[in-house]
This record gives sequence, structure tokens and C-alpha cells, in this order.
Amino acid sequence: MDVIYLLVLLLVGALATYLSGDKLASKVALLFSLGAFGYSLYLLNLLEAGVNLDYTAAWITKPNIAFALKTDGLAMAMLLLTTALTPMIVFSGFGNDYKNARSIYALILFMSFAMAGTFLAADGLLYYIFWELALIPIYFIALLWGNGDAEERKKAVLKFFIYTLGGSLFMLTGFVYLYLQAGSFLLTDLYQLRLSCAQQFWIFMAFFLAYAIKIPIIPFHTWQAKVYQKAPTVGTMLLSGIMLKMGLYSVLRWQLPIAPLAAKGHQYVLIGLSVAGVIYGSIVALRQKDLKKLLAYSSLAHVGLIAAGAYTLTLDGLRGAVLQMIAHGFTVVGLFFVAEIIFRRYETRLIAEMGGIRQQTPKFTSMFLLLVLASVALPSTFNFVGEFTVLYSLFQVNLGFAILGGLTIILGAYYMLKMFQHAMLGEVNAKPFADVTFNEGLLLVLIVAVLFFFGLYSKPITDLISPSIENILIHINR
Amino acid sequence: MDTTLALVLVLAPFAGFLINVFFGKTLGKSVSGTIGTLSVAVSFVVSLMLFMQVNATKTPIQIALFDWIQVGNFKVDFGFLLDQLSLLWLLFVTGIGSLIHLYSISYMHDDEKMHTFFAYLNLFVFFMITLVVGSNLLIMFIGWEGVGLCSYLLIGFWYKNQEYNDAAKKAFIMNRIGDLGLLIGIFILGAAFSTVDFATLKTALETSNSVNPNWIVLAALALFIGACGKSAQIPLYTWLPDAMAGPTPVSALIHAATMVTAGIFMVTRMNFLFSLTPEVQTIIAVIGAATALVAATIALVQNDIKKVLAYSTVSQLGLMFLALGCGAYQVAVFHVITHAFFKACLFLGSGSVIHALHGEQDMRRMGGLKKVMPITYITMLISSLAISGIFPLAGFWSKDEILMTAFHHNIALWVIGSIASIMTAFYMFRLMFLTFWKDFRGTEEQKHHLHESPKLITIPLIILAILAAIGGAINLPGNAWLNHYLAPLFSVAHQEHVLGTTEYMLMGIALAGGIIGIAIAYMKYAKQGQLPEEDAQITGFSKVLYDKYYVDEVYEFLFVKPINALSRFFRDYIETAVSGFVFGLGKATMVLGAQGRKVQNGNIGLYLFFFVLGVIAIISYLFLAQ
Amino acid sequence: MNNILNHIGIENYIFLSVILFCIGVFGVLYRRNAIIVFMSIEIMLNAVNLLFVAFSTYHQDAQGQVFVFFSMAVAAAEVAVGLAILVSIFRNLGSIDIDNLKKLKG
Amino acid sequence: MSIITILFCVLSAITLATAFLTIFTKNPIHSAIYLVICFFSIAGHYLLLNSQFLAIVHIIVYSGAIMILFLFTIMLMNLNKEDEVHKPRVTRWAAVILFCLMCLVLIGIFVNSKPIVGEYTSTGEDYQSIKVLGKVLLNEYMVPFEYASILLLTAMIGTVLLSKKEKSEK
Repeated sequence: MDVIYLLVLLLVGALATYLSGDKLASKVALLFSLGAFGYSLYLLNLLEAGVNLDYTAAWITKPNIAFALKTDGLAMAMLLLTTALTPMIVFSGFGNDYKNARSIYALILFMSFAMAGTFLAADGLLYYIFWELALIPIYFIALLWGNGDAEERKKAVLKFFIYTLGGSLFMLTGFVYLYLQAGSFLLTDLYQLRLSCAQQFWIFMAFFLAYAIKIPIIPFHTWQAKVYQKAPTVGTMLLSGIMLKMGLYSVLRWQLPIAPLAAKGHQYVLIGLSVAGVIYGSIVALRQKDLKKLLAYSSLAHVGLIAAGAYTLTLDGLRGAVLQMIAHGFTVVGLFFVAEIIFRRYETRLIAEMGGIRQQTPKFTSMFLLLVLASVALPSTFNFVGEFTVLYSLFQVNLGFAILGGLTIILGAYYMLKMFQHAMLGEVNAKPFADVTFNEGLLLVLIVAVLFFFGLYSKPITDLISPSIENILIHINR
Repeated sequence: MDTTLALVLVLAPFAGFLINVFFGKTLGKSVSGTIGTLSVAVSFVVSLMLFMQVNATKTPIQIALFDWIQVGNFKVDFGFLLDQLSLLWLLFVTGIGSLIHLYSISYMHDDEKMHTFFAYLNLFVFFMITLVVGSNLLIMFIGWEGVGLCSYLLIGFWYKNQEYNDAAKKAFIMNRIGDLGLLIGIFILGAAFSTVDFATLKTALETSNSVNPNWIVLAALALFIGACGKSAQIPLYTWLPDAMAGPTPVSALIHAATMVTAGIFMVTRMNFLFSLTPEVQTIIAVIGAATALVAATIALVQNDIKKVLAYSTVSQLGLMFLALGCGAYQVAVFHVITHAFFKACLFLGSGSVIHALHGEQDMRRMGGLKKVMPITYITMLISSLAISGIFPLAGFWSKDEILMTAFHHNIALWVIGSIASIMTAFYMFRLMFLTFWKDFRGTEEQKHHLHESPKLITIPLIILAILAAIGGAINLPGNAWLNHYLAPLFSVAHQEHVLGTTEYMLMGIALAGGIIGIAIAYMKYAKQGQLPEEDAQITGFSKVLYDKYYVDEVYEFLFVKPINALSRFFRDYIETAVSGFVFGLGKATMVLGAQGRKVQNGNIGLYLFFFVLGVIAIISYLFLAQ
Repeated sequence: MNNILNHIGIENYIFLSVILFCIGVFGVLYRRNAIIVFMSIEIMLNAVNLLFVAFSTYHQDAQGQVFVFFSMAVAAAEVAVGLAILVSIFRNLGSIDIDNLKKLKG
Repeated sequence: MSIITILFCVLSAITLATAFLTIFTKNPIHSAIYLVICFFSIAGHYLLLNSQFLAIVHIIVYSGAIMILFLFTIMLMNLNKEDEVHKPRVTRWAAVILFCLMCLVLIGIFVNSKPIVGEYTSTGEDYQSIKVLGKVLLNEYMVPFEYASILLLTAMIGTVLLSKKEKSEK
């Protein structure tokens, strides 16, 4: 029951933000999102104390849909990621003057609500509803507050919307088929299903389309770069920081345990595709002129690695994937915020128009550099823990995958440092660059602190997620 | 107690780093320099204390702090291992580190970002200590990547120059290639033995027979690739000469004395693994010898004083790997130590010269500095003699040991090593003669400002020169303290060379080789007063040497260009194509819709036709189809 | 007359109704004049009614005939409204040719 | 061949012929008149089937009310001309083909369902006198009967509303 209050809190927060008017909106949103974060910490406390937080209530009887929420360690970790990033994202918007601010902040909270619901849902249809619900706010955020030419933006956002929606429809048909087999949408019932290989294959493929587009795995990624570029930074953060993780999380929660045979049968193809995404994303990122697009492709590379980890079907792979998801969430939010900070001052996202910033703002540069280093998974950052674990799991499957996936270490360093060099170093830029404000600095420090703290001491998170991942593995290997 | 000491040892430089980062600017240059130096000196003192303890007790100190990463069937502790090897390494890392810090206070005094510089230096020492004291491969990996990072920061310290930044980036990426190798090696070992802890790994490797020997070979090879990246061996050496873009103390600290020896440290640490794989040892020896030779030939014709020293470093590192490949880990360690002394001295001396000449690094614009800079001259001379292997300086003993080992191992390796050391003597004295002898060839204004460097610069030089002179004493043939000290580490006992006729002959040949090299240099540059040609006039083979065998160009052509071209190709064509395909789906739907629209043309007659047709179809399906 | 179906046979009624119905269908398809189309629809309705009555007799059940009453009521209502619509169309367009009514298109 | 059979044949012939003529005549007035004849012949069929009441109602409703409506409308629109353009040849052929197809299908269906229909046996029971009909209609079909009245009322209102000239158009 306790979990519901969190969802209610976020929903009420969205409503309150919308009603509070443009001036107060950002503060109200921050208040509610912080409240949600605090409440999820309380939930974490309960969970650690061994309280069963799962909640199931009948909702619709025909067809048999339950309002079921499952809060195990894995869901809790993702929930914490969502509720921790939401205030940060809201806070990152403080420096901007949005038109119609109350709507955008309300949409952010609403999106947070939908994503939290996706992570918690334990009923197929409920999950599907939350999954699609999350698409609506981001569509409007990107469309209405985005940047660049309106026509082109509309095109990109519409493509994203229809593409992901189209993918999800396959998932829906998958669920309908599962319902016909199991007579219920409940996760536990679906786990009990014993499907034949062929059935699993089709279910797996239906889910795969939805997730591959959302994650995205190449070649389903074409919506990503454009939308990241066109969306306002808060939207990009929501997309890359949390929403991508919905796809990855769903792989762990729904796709693998329901159709493990298919995953095992096509493991090499799946990992190969993901690893190809790692290399492809890294290489494309090398020659990007737009900072946000570069980050988008780097994101593609990173999530490719996460997906590869998930498809190894090993304990390490799954655990590394979750760790890396969290690490990547924070890193990418930080990096996009950096892009936003530069944009606020230089009105540009083209790397060629930057350069020579370091001399003017050493503090900002240090923060940026630390984020870059986290992104290239320097040991002692959280990303390293994740990346190491994932690469190790890849190695357990095949040495070649580990080497190919490990190329991200080299290529990642290449494009990130190249970007950093051209964006920050060099002769002093003629344009003045005001030092970061207190708010901006605070946010960056927070993110960096999180990344380094868990980089040195990842045990709390590992302990949190391990039992539920082991549980999932039992279902996979049944 | 040990834990506290170890923490002090590791964290003192880190504290220095934090202080310099956050308060460096407010504290002023001298204070931040002092703090930086002191923090490293504290580490030095602590490591000295621990060294005494371990030397007396002969038992390594092991400290486990907390669980760090939990992977598969094993956990990785965050812990330290202070044994003979790591303490020895700590001694010269922190010792030379302190000297270089001291030196930098004066050297960097004119730089506006001196506190940043010290912060980076401290951070570097911190990571280096982590690398050395880590109790398992992963902790070592933290330090390993960390020193790479500091190297990146320090090479690109003058970040306004994009060429320096390129050099920094190159260093980092080259290192990362090696890092990937190291990581793969860690994976293999971790998967095979369920541990990456050095101590347990050692026992596991020595006892277990269940692991496929191919995996062990592969692991050794992967680890060696890592060592190649960090210690600048073929084919990953090109970053080190470029790394001279950084301030000179950095070159001395990182690229001569400490960081580049990490590879050797790692191989020595993992000696139990390499001893099991003779194939890999052969590869190491061959690559070491090849590197020694190639780098030495390049150094013959370089005109930039720091480039000569850089290639000399690569060459010496090659010799060390030659020793490692022959299984003589103590010898390699011995040469690491002596090399650290004289190479640090040489780099600092060259820094002193550059400082005096206000940034001039081309030896063709130097000369005659003997009179104005006597201390620099004498210290550098001692070090040059040492590196050339002249009796009885430190370099003589260590290099001789290496060559002797090579001789017993394989005569070809010995020949290559000897040629490389003759060349070493030649180019070092070419450097000395061009820099210090004859008359000054720079501008009048420079000549006017020529001066001996201040005390803070000369004191470290003197200390290092003394060490370079007497450092060989730790492992004299017959009284090999180092061998005994390190003996517990090695599973295969090291056979000391019996000093017979062959050995004395070898010593003589090595000494003669050194002298021949010096003599040629003397003839050419001191007596005849030849000067290296200007860049445009260099022709023939020396042009190939001067351009470093075009390795950079080849790499550029083989790797960088294709990757960038691929990137452009992906960006411009594949991305558009895939995107076009997705949009194509949308367009196809649109076209279908447009066609469908034509059916809905508003003609009621047509609708009626279809209606009736539909009715016929439905009723015939319902009633006739059965 | 009670046993009329002994003389004629239900098949004949069926054939008659079917042909009549098809004539109605044919008229709907064939003509452009909306009024004639309406008339064709009436023919179809009557064909059905006739069959109802025939089967009502056949089964000796009154319900078939009752249904015809309802059918008539509906037909009456339909014609009234339909013709009103036609009048209104005619007023606006000056024609009741169904091929001219092309506004309803995508 | 009994008199009844002859009667049936004649009536059927008239029904079909007039139905055809309704469709083929160019002048709408003539069409309407043929339709009236058609309805009368159908009424004759009803009489033949001994449903007198239905026949009368049929004549009143169809030939009386509906046909008058048609005629009025035709007059109102001044359509008593033979100016209608034929549909294209293709359309007409398609109409003929569909006509045949429909006939075939429907006849096929009824032939197929012959076994279900079974044999006719007369019991001589009264089932279609006005009395019986009235009972059935007002007992079993009371509610639909009321609905029909509402339907007619609505149709009336709708018709009035539709055919009223709009005031705003001035």
C-alpha cells in the first residue's frame, strides 16, 4: 500500500505544479520531487527492514487486470534512480525561463509518475499503460519547448512518438497472446507460463521490438539523436537519464523471464547486435559537430553495452547492467546539463563554436572533466564498476565479445576527450564565459559526488539489487 | 597501526591534491608548492618506516579495507599489499617524487597555475602509490588508469596549445589500448581462478592444474599488452616522446622515473604467471630488445633535447623488458631503480637548461653552457656516464646485469642489447657535447640572460647525481642485497651469475662499448665541432630516423584516418540510410493512404456497388461456405 | 383458400421474392435518380414482406405478419424522412442525381 | 392447373414486370405509377395467401401514403421529365452482373436450406384473422408497437424540420 502513495504524491505534485502558476511552478515541482525522493528513501528503509511492499488489488475483472505493484530491490533501485534524478532535472531548469513554466514542470512530474509506475507495475497491462503514459509528456515537452526549426522538430518528435508507439504495439499483442495463454496479466502468472520454443520466440520478438526501439539498439536508434538534439535539455535528461532505462529494465523484468529460451537460443545475435551498437555509436560520435548529438551517440554506445550485459543472462551481466544503468543515468544527466550550461552562455551547441573555456571557468571545467572521466569509466567512478562487471560477463560468454565491447574503453576515451579538447581547451575564447552559478554548481557537484561515492563503495546498491536479480535468474534458468 | 600508516601513505598526497585544488589559489604559490612537496615527503617517510619494518620482519603487510566490487563468484576487496616489491617501488616513487616536487617549486614559479600543477603532481603520486600498493589487480587498475589520467592532465597542462592537447589525448588513448589488454587479462584470471588478489592468485596458479594452459598464456599476453601501453613498448610507444609536451618536471617524474615503470612493476608482480608461460616471455624479450634498438636509433638524430631523453627512456625500458623476458625480474627492478635516478637527473638537468634558455629545446641553438651552468653540467655528466654504463656508476652494474642475462639466454638478444647501449652512449654524449661544449649558438638576448639555476633546482640535481653514481651499490655482483631482498617474491629462484671469465669479458665489452660510443660522439661533435643539419637538409636514412621511422604517420594512416573516415561514412550515409528507411515506412503508409483516399471518392454509386458486393460476400460466406 | 401452399408451393414464393429483391438491388445500382433509388428500396422491402407473409402462412404463425406491420411502419418513416432529405438536397443543389452528390470523400 | 396457380402466375408476372418497368422507365412519374401497380399486385398476393387485413393495410400504407408522398415529391421537384443521363456502360454492366450474382446467391441459399424448411402441412387452425393478429400485436409485441409509434412521431418531426425552409438564409 505504501508504494501507491509515492505514485499519488508524484501525480498530485504534477497537478499542484500546474495549478500553482508560472512563477511558483519550478519551486513547487522541486518540493514535490524532493518529497518523492524522501519518500522513496523511506520505502527503501522499509524494504531493507524486510517489509513486503508488494501491492495487488483487483481493478478490472473482465478482462482480468489487476492493479499490482511489485517493489523488490531491482524496482526499488530504479525507483530511486527516477526519484533522485527528477529533482535534479527540475532543478536544472531553474536557470531557464520557460514559457508557460507550470505546464513543463507539471509534465516533468507527470512523466516521473509514469516512469515510476512502469518500474513498479507487476501486471502486464498496467505496465503497458504506464509505459505508454510516459510517452505523452515527453512528446509535448520536446515539441513545445524544444529548440531549432519548428517544422524539423515536429518531424523528429513525431517520428520518435510513432516509432516507439509502433514498437510498443507489438509488445501489446505479445501481452494479449500471453493473456490468452495464462488468463491473467499478472507478472507472477506470466512467470509460471511454460511456453514452447516457437511461442517464446514470437513473444520475445514482439517485446524486443518495443525495447529495442526504446533502449535503443541499432538499427532502431534513428529517432534518438535528432530528438535529443531538438528536445529541451530537461526533456533530453528525462529521455536519456530515465526513459531509456525503462526499456532496459523491462528486458530484465519482462522479456527475459517470460521468454528465456528464446533469449538463450539467440544470445549471440542479441549480444552481437548490442555490441555492434557500442562500436557503431562510438564511431559515429567521433565526428559529431553538435554537442548534444555527440552525447546522444555516446549514450547509444553505453546502452548498447548495458543491453549486451543483460542478454548475457549471467548474474554478473544482469547486475552490471543495472549498475551501469544507474551510473549512466547520472552521468548523462550531468553531461547534458553541462551542454545546457554552455548553451546558456554561448547560445550554441556546435563544438566548433566553443573552445577556450577552461581559462575562464576552472571550476566548471573540472566538473565537466570529472563527468567526462566518469563517462569513459575511469576506475573509482561508478561507471567503472558497471562497465567492468558487464565486460566481465561478456567475457564469460565469449572472449571476442569482451574485446569488442571493451573497445568502448578506447573509442569512448577518444571521442569524449576530443570533444572536451575542442569544447573547453585551446586559446582563450573571445566570448566571455560567466562562471557557473551556485545552483548549477550545486547540481554538478551532487552528480559527481554520487558517481564517485558509489564508484568507491557500490556495495549498498549491489546488495539491494542482488536478491531480486538472483530471483529473476531463477526464472530464466527454470 | 599498519593500517593507519598505510592510509597516511596513500592519502597524504591526496590530501595535498585536495588542498591545492580548493585552496591553492588563495594560499599563494610558495605555500601550495610547499604543501605539495611536504605531502609527498610524508609519504616518503612513511614508506621508509614501513620499508624498515618489512625489511626486518620479512613478512608483507596486508590490509583489507572494504568490499569494492562484487563480481560473479568472487569479491574484490579494497585493500593494500605492502611487500618487499611495493615498498621498494614506493621508496623511489615518493623519494624521487619529493625531489621533483621540490624542483618544481622553483621551476614552475612563473606559471600562473602553479597550484594546479602541484595538485596534479600530488594526484599523480597518489595514483602511483595506489597502483603500487594495491592488493589485487583491480586496485592496481585504479592506479593504472589514474596515472594515465594524470599523465593526460599534465601533458596537456599548457592547454592553450592544441598540439599539446593532442599529445595528451594520444597518451591517454594509447594507454587505454593497453588498459583494455590488462582488463582482458584480469577477466581471464578472474574467471579462471575466481580471484584477482595477488597472493591468492599466486597460490592458485601454482597449485591448480585444472585451468587450460592456453588461457594462462592468453592472460599473460593480455597483461603484457597492458604493460606495453604503460611502459611504452612497441607498438604502443609513440605516445611517450609526444608526452614531452608537458612541463619538464612532469617528464622527469612520469615519463622517466615512475609511471612508465608501472608495466615493469606489473610484470614483476605477476612473475608467477609469466614464469609459467615461456612463450610469452620470449615475446617480451624480443619486443624489449626491438624497442631498445628502434628507440636508440631514433634518438641518434633527434635535436630536441627532451626528445632525445624520451627515446632514451623508451630504449632503456626496452632493456628492462628484455630482462623481464629472460626471467630476471630482480635485474629489471635493479635497472628500474638506477634508471630512475639518472633519468630523473637528466630530465631535471635538461629542465634546468631549458629554464636558463627560456624555453629553447633545440640543441642546435645551445652549446657552451659548461661555463655558466657548472652544477647542471656536472650532475648531468655523471648521469650520462651512468646511463652509458661507465664503471663504476650505477648504470654500469644494472645494464651489465641485463646484458649478462641476455647473453646467457640468447646471444642475438645480447648483440641487440649491446648495440643499443653503444648507441645510448653515443647519443647521450652527443647531447652533452652539443649542449655544454663549444660556444653558445643561441640569440644574443638569450646569451645575456644565461645563468645557473637557483638552489631549489640544483639541490635535487645533486642528490640525484649522487644516487646515480652510487646507486649500483644495492646490487653489486657478489653482494647482491637487492636479489636477496626480493627473493621471497619469486617462485623461480634467480641464479646469480658466477663471476667467471665470460662474465668479466662481458663487463669489459660493455664498458668498451660505452667508451666507443662516447669516443665517436667526442670525435664528431667535440673535436670536429660538427652540428646536426637543419631540418630541411636531413636526407637519406637519417631523415627516416629523424622522422621516427614514420610510425606516427603509419598509425595515422592505418588507424586514425580509417576510423574517422568510417565515422564520417556512418554519419553521412548509414545514418541517413537507416533513418531514411524508417521515414520510408512512414512514407509508404502515406502513399497507401493517398491511394486509399482515391477509393473514398464520394461517388455514392460506387459505394453502393461495394456495399452490395460486401453483402453478397458476407451472406455467401455465412450460408454457402459451409 | 387455406391450403394455398398445397397448390403453389413455397418455392415459388421464394423465387418470386428473390427476383423481386434483386430487381430492387439492380435498381439501386442502375439508376442515378435518387427517387427511383428510393422506389427500388421499397421494392426490396416489399419482397421481404412478401416472403414473411408466405412463411407466416407456411408455418401458420401470426408473428410473421405482425413483423410485416412493423416493417411497414419503418418503411413509412424512412420514406418520409428520406424524401424530406431529398427535397432539402434538391433545394440546395438543384438536382437529385446521386452521382452529383460527391461531397462525402476523403 | 388450378385457378389458384393461374392467378399466382398472372400476379407474379405483373409484379415482376411492373417492378422492372419501375426501374427502366425514364420518366419518374411513370415509374411511380408502375410501382403502384406493383404494390397492388403484391396486395393481390397477400389476398391469395388469405391475409386480408394485411393486404388492406398494405394498400393503404404503400399505395396510399407512400406513393402519394413519392408523387408529391416528384411534382414538387418538377421531375416529370425524361432527362436523366444514363450511367456509364461499365456501371450498367456491373449492375447487371451484380444482379445475376445476387440472384444466384440468394437462390442458392434457399435451395440449400430446403431441408431445414421441411414439408408444409395445413392444420386448419386460425392464425391470421384480425382477432388473432390483434391479440398477438397487443400482447406479445406491445412494447415494439409503442416504439413504432415513437418512431413515426420522430420521423414526422424530422420531416417537418428537414423540409422547413431555413430562416437564416436570407
